[in-house]
Amino acid sequence: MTDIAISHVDSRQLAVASQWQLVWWAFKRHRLAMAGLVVTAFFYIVAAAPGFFAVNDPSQQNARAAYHPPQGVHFIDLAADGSWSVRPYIHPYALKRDPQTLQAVYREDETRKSYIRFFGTGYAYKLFGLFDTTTHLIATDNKSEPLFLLGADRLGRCVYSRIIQGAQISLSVGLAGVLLSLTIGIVLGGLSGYYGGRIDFAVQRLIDFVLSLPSIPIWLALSAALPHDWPATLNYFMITLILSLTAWAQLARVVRGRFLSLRTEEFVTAARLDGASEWRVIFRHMLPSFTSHIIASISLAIPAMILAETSLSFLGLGLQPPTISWGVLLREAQNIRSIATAPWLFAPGAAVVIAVIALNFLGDGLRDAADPYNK
Amino acid sequence: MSEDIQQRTPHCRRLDRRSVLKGFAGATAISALPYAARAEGAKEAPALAKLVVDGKLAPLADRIPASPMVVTVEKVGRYGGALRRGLRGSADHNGILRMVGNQGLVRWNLAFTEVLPNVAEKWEVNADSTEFTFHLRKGMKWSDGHPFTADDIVFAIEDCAKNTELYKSPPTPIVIGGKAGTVTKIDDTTMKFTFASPYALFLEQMATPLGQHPTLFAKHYCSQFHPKYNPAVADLVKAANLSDWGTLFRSKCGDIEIPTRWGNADKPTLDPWVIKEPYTGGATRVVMERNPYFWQVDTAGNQLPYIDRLNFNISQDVESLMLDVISGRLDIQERHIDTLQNKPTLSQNMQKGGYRLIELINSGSQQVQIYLNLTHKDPKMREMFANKEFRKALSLGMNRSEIIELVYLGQSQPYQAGPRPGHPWYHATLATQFSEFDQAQANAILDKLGYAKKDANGFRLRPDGQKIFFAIDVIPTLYPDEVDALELAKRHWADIGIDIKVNTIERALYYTRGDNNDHDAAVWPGPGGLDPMLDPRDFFAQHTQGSRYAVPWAQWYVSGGKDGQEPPESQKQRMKLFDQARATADLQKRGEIMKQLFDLTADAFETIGICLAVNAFGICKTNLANVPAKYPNSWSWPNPGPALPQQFFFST
Amino acid sequence: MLRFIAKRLLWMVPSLIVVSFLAFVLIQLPPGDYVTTFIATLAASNEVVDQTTAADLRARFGLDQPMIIQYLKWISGILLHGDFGLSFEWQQPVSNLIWERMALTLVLTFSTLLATWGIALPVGVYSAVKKYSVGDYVVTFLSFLGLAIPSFLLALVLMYIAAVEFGQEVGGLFSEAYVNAPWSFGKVLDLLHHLWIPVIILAASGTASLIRVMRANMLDELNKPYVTTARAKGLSEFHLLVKYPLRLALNPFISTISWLLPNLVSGSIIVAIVLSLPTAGPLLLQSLMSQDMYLAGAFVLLICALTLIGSLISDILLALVDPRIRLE
Amino acid sequence: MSLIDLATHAGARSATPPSLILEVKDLVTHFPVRNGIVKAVDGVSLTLERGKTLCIVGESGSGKSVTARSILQIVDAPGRIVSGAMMLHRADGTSVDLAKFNPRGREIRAVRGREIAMIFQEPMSSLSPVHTVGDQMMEVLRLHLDMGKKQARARCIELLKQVEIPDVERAIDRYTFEFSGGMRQRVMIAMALACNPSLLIADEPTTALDVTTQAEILDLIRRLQQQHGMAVMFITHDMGVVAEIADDVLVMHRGKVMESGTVDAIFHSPQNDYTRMLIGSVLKLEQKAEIRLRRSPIADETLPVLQVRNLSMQFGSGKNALKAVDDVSLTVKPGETLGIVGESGSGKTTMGRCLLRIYDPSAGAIDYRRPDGSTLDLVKADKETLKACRREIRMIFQDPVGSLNPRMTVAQIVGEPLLVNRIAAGKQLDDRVADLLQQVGLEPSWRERYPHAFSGGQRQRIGIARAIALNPRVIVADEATSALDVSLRSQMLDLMMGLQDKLGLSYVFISHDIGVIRYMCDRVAVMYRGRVVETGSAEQVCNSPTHAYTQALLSAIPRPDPRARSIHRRHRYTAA
Repeated sequence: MTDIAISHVDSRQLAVASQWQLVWWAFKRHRLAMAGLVVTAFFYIVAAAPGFFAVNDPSQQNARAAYHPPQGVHFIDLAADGSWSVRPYIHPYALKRDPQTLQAVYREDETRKSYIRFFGTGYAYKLFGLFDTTTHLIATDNKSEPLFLLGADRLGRCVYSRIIQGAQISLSVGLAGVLLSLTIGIVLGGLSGYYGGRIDFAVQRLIDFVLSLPSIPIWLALSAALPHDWPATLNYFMITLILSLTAWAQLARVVRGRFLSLRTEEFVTAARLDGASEWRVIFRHMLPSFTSHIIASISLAIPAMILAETSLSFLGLGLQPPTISWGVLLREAQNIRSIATAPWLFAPGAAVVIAVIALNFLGDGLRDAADPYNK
Repeated sequence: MSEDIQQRTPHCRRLDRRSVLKGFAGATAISALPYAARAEGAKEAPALAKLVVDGKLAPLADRIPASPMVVTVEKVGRYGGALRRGLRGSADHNGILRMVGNQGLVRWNLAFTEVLPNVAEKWEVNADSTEFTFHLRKGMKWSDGHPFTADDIVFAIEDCAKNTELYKSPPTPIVIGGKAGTVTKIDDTTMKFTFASPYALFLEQMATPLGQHPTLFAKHYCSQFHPKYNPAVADLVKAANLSDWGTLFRSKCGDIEIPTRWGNADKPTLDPWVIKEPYTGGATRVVMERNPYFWQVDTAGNQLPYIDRLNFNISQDVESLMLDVISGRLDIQERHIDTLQNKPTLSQNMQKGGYRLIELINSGSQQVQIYLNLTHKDPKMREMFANKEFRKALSLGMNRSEIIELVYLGQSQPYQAGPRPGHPWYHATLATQFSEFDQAQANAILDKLGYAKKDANGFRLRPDGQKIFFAIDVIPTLYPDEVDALELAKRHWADIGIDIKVNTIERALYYTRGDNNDHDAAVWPGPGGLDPMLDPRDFFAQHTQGSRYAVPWAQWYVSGGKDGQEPPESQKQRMKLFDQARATADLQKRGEIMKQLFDLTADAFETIGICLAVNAFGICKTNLANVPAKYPNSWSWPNPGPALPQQFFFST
Repeated sequence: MLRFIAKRLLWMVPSLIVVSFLAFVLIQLPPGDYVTTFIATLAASNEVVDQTTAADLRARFGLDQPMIIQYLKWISGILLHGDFGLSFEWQQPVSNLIWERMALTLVLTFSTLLATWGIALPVGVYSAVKKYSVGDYVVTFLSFLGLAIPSFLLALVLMYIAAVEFGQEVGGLFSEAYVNAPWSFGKVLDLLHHLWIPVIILAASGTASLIRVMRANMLDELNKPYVTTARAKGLSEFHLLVKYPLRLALNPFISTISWLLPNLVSGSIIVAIVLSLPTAGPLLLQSLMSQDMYLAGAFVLLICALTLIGSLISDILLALVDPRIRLE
Repeated sequence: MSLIDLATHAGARSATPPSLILEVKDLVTHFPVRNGIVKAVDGVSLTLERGKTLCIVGESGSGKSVTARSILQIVDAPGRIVSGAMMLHRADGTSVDLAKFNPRGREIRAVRGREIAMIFQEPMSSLSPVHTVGDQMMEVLRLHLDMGKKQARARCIELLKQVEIPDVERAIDRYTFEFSGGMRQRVMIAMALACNPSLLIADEPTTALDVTTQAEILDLIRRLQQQHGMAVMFITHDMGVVAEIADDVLVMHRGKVMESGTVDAIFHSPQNDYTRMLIGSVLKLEQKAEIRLRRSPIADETLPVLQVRNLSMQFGSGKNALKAVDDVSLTVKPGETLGIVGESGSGKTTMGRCLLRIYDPSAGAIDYRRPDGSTLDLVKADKETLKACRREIRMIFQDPVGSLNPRMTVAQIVGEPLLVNRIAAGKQLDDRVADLLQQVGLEPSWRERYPHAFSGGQRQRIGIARAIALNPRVIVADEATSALDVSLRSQMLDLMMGLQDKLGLSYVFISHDIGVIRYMCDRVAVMYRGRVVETGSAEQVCNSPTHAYTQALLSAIPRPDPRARSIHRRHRYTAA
């Protein structure tokens, strides 16, 4: 039966609904997935323009703010005359260091206020790496009193801003890595799936071989092998490459399977009889019918990549500071000291978890909605 | 700082009063005691006493030497207990060495200023310090009860240390002027080291961990793996399916600094505790038990050690060591946890963990020594770095106090190089010149040097139009604090128009780059704060891996002018001076020579320092007694060894 | 069947050889060699290696020879007399080192496996049968959470809580008294008492993903006609569920065996390091980091072999449980 | 006889069992969907009597299966019984209302498989592939009659013997996929009869089977019904089958009962229009189509457009090679329709696909006469010529779903051949498509729609439009109508013949349905195991077949006339 699962849209729309509309309708019914989509979108927007969302320069150290705890934001502003208004502000914190334990103690200074502005001016940065600007989503009106929404790390760098900066790297590592492995996967998987025979056999062996490689040691060895005097960007690219090296085989398997099953579909035969060329058959007739599946598997592969990056960084083999990625941030938090005295350093962990969950939900929903025709 | 130590350590005299004869003095001062001890009959651990009663063990009198070494203890302790310490998963054998393996011919005093008798009861040194005659203790035994005599030392040096199949070249501590000394037996308890050229530092060398070959190999045991004594050794090698007898020998008798030293429970030693559960790849802990033949007693004549057993737990990850400390499962630990950043956490949990903090005086002099490569391969760079004014500008352009406050929690002071304040050889100029923060002057200098032109981002350009830029190698996994410090320095220097890259690299690469002289610049902690004679790498190009501002010069020096590059005059002078100093036994004179050397160093100003090497700290259970409140933290003074763990004891 | 197995076994030989070479190259890739790493490690606790000994070591380990020679020496050693060589660091035969760790690794992996399946199976079935119910959403969310939390993070936090808040002894699998004690009831108890933290952490992500797999499989099977047939027979829902869809949904599970074997060694590396478990993982990492060639090489080789054998076994098992594969 | 003894249990059959077994009154079953509810069964009432067969007929979506499943309360989620009563009268005189039972409860479970058994359409997927036949059968026995293992096994063997499974002793431990479709259906039946149910519900049990197998199964059911004296509720869309076996008939359409009565009444004096239409369209396929009556016969001397000579095609190689097409020779003349008839596995589809070189024949020749009169051998044709020929020889596929790319609009699908052959583009293409749609009787304005918006019949028309887009000369139609409801078939065939006259097409018409062949084809080739056993004019082959197999095949086809029940008189063909 091919009664479309989506019966809640009126039939006239339905009649002219393309695959993507159908997918979208099916997807919309999946509440968690929708949530995932929204969150993911938000994350990637942030990652696109970290400067705008950041509060302080992520690599700006501050001698007076080492292990600065997260600041409580006050919303009701009581004026001296007793009148009040809703206007977010913070009390700056004052640092005292215990001479014996060297423990830094921050005390909220009730006497002073610094107000929070939206679209206020802050440090200068390049929006999308293009235009210089100083406008930020959030800024304090008093530059000398930095705002630490999520506290500061051991060098007094704003954790919040660093997470946002890190999103750029970590999220794109996932994306780049997956896209990379996808291209390999599609080309090889497609070849072996479409032509079969010898090619198929060869590719199959290759896939088996790659899958038989233990990913963790490979990662370790490869990333240990990276010349560390390479620029951060190149280094970053290599890491993604390494990650995708082990990931493509899985995708290739999926693609191959799809191709094999599609090859026997009657509409493909029909297309061939219509006189469509091999390429047209593949790209016009076969590919569209599993792009949705591929997208689904991508969105499921990205979180794996992100986690892999953090794990590598945790072992000190991933990206190296001063590059900021969630993995790097977590590595810096990887110690009892942080858990005991500065738990807010684990905020990047939360970011990772949220992002990964969101992506997983998204991917799950996509997978369910991927094929609207056989329901 | 070394004064405050001396207040705490009565039995230690001022450095300069040391004399060639102090060996006797030291010995006589305490040689009366053992007889006293003997008179009232030395005491031993209950466990051993029982064995003796059961006849399973010889009586104490036959186990310890006629004149055991008497350790002056703060409190006379009680026997018993097991002391827990932590090791890291890999290559942490020295964690054991530091605790028990310090039984050389001689040892350091607590202040790290003086050499005291140890295995050797006393010694004489001839006038030009080429002959050292050591007197061993009569009736001293290996941990298996076999007598320890001069033959063992002859075997250890002549047959092993100088055996080219075992050591391609003999270990440096017994080498001077490229020639290894020779040991000759005089009688069972007397033997003599003879050197081709004067070797005044020999005693100090013998007190360091690397100087312990003489007492490392028990002839009666190790000779069975030595072809000279056991022609059938080939079969043993085959049996163990190993490649050569050298490997076999090492796996059985170990060497100073390799894991297998602690991997063989059968190997006799002179250590206070002996291996019960060896340190192997699969081990999750190492257990050592008291050596019933240990040759030291306390002032009351009790045989040491007090503590029955040592448990070393092996953790894969340093973090779990921290946990063990916090939850009070380690009795004394400084290794792997002593970074300043840990201090707040550790001091917070003192109650919970039931421990106190002990201060570890850093034996180094500089926390973050910046080595610009004065012998850079690129002539342009070389010219720039080689210019003292340039280095001066960099030094002035650095806001040291901010770095100290931020990275070192305010626990240090601006510093350049040289012996630490309080050390008799402290050199004010060398220590503090150009360490103030003066951007204006720095800029002025740089302008004058012809780097006035700047690019769009405000970075200075070299006359050839190249931006002034260099990378500083640093190992983040090893010295995270240095990375942070440099990140700050980078900002400070950006303000004076100098662009650098903090080149965080993995350690093996760090070494390769250094060895091939590929680096622009590098950082490393500057040693020589308490032991300027032992590690003078920052005072002149002496260490082929350490003196990173001019590795080729160091190679030139070490190879006696064969490889490397010929250094400038000032360096050559310092090299001469150092060789003189090494040959000078009289500390007074030696001090004067070193003074000249430091003057030259200060004048040359080759390395840029940031701040005085920061004291580390360790933890120690509150019920663990006789642990000094502070002691040096050094490899040459392999803490806590020289603080004599054998006389630590559990008060409750 | 036998021909199939034989063919697969034959395939393993070349791939293993390639892998071994690959492994060797990979380990050599990083700058420097074992000795530099060794020196560097000591330097970490500012300890100095006598400058002359460095060169000495190199010569002794044959690190001064070209890589290909080293490789040939090693591989021929393995092929000719099963000798995997000597670990540079420990001066012990590699095989001993690895086996020393295996026992506990096995214990850990299998208890983890039990936990994983014990939870994943019922929960997966539940959320499939109760598709889109509240329970299903909760399960789904939790399982995704499990997938999302980096294991090392979980490990560190759990460890801290257990150690500091509850005073539970973490790290290692035994307490002082039992480490080298012979196996006894007490020791087993002690082991169990230490096992739970690592098991929880290790099981977390595995369980999560298995729940997803199980759920998907069940959903596929649940609306197959034979389920209706069974229902029409008058079977009770539970009985029917267990006998038919579950039975078929299990087949994909069997393929998990193929990753199970290699995980014995490499799976729990990171967690094992954080919790400093005496399993094979940390040793592997050490050897890779310290470029302890032969040890690392042997490990990688072992893991690959296990992967291949694992997938072979799972294929055979699959054929055994599924007559369709067996008979066609 | 022994069955009954075995089945005997407390309070079993009283002396005179009631003839009435099940009364369904105003059954209503709903499927809630997002935007409302689908009334799958809308007030159906029926009665079932001992020893009688009630046939429920209706086209797809008429709700006949749901009715059946409602009785056992095994309607797939989210469907549920809204109202109505289903009184089950037990042998001991008691009666219960099945509708009152909780679908997961014990009571209804006691009824399922025990008193009311059911068999399904898909014998392949309705049995678990990983459990042995015996396992699945014994389950029922042990569940309802709590028999021991041995006893149950013995009973299974007996049952399997009854349903004529050969070599029972071994068969019982086999897996279902080791059986042919017919055998599986027999197993299903045996399983259903295990506890001597008083009612057997058969949901399209023969639809997936060949006519000969179907006849066997029908026989079997009939015989067992007599033995066990049970009531049978037989759901089918095949009027022939109805006429063959039914005592009473119930015609359903869109969930409602259109008409019910005795089989004779329904066939010979249908009251309801829908019933009439249904019967009409069935009877229509019983003779030659009018259109063809009007045609002038094709002159013998006209040269064939397609001549297939000794064509062979085999799958695989070595010992497990399968000769799908074995030395087949055929000719197709311009404007004529050649039917290829045969049962599944006879190689007719492979044959058709060879004609277009979808498969490469392993031997033989396919001589194709180009418009210019030149002939070429398609088997040897190179890529280019082949491409050219494929414009002139087109194909219509069996599956109206699978053969249309769901991700392309109708315009794209129909336009594809024109586009890739650079015949038309842009506006011109658009007009051509519109025109084509009109020709196949589809609203041109629908061309922006996607296949999923069309019914089965409409989709097949799209398929035809695509086939004729290039003005072909030959069209290979593979089971073009078998997926369609009977009422649509004749329309579809008429359409095709209309086009044939208009465009001077020749058809190679592949089907398993003799009715369709008779209606549509000029000449027929009967295929059996890859070989052509008989060729001749449609009339001759359909009315006086010469080959034994053809005779057997024809005799197995149920006639849509209850007064001429024939298949029990059929003769079987055993390959020489």
